[in-house]
Amino acid sequence: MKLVYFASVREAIGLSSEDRDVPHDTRTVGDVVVWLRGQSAEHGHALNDLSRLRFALDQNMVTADALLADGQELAIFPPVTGG
Amino acid sequence: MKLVYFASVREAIGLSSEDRDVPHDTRTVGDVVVWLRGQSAEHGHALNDLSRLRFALDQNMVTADALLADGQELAIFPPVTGG
Amino acid sequence: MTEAELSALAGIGGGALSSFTGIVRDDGGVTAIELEHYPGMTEACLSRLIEAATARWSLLGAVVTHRVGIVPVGDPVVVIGVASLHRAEALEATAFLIDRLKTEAPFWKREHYVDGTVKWVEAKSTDDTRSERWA
Amino acid sequence: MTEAELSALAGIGGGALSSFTGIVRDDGGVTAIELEHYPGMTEACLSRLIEAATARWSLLGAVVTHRVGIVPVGDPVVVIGVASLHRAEALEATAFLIDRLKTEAPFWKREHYVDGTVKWVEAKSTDDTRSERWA
Repeated sequence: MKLVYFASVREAIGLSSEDRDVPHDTRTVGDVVVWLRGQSAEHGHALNDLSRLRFALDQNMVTADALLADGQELAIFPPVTGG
Repeated sequence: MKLVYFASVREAIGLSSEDRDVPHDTRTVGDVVVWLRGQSAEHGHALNDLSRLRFALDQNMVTADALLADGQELAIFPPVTGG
Repeated sequence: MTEAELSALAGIGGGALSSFTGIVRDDGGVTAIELEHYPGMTEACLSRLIEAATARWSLLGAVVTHRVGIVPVGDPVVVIGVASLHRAEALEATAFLIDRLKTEAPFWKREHYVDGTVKWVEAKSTDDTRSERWA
Repeated sequence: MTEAELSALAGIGGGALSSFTGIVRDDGGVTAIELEHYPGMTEACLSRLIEAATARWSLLGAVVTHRVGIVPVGDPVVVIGVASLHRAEALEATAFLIDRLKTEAPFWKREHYVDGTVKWVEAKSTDDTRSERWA
């Protein structure tokens, strides 16, 4: 799936986006995050605190329990600070 | 005392301002209004409904029970409609 | 208010600038409104409203300007601008200033209609209700 | 937002125009802020916020503009303008739009300091509280 990162999450992982084949039993946004933590030390560090992460699926804000569908773009970022 | 009138009150009385010697037993703004009603048909018409009148003594909004002092300017007008 | 006055508020160094503009509406054939006021009391009243807002919220600056005389449809009648460090103060003080101005400042409006008639505007009880929110 | 956009709102024919401008503050040596955003989602989110405001209040028009990239101290970051027939709608919708933008729109701020350091701005829990007022 297409993963995009913003702000401090982007910096900590060192990537703006990446394509990953996630395991077949990955059902929710939270499952992706848990699985990504194991992919590198940077991923583990960037994604270690779920309470400080926010998510968007195909550009719509969702919570960690949101279910995934094929071909979606998952964005992971810290709480927004615009305005 | 100096009396000033605004808006529909000014129009109904036909004067912007006038100087009047009010009776010695005139103690409150309401007393002035009651006395003024008898001074002309126009005054009577303009001032007949106390609930539709507002007052300022020396440019401070007051209610009809406000006590008078010497040399004051009493303004009588309808509820304000600015903004 | 001129653009310069709003720019001055923006330049004070606060993070928030809020403004409200009241504009003459084309209500059923109105071509202009005519504003009468109580000279002297008007200025004192607007200053007191700004003092009250500044006492109530932490503000960096506030400006209220109000037209008198004939104002055609589409033109501003009143412009209020408030600067503060954070947004809540500026937004609330702006609402306070227009709500209180509507019930306390000595202005009276007359509507001029396209057929030449002229009519005093009646005060609205909803204005009293909104003003009392701040009591 | 350009002056032209606010003028356009003023010219719609409503009696009320409310605006909010968020400006970069000189907070303890900040020289500029840098704004990152989520292209595509940003525009969709701002449009949705305007739709939500329009569904909730009777509005004649609303505009939200937000800068991205480097914005120096004293410059506007966000400008919101709302036109309506009566003032309550414009004032409330303006507060709604900035409150919701702060918690929903995908922007992230980094502060640039005079000594060259750069720091991500932390989200504030007070912003969540203000945003939830409108739930």
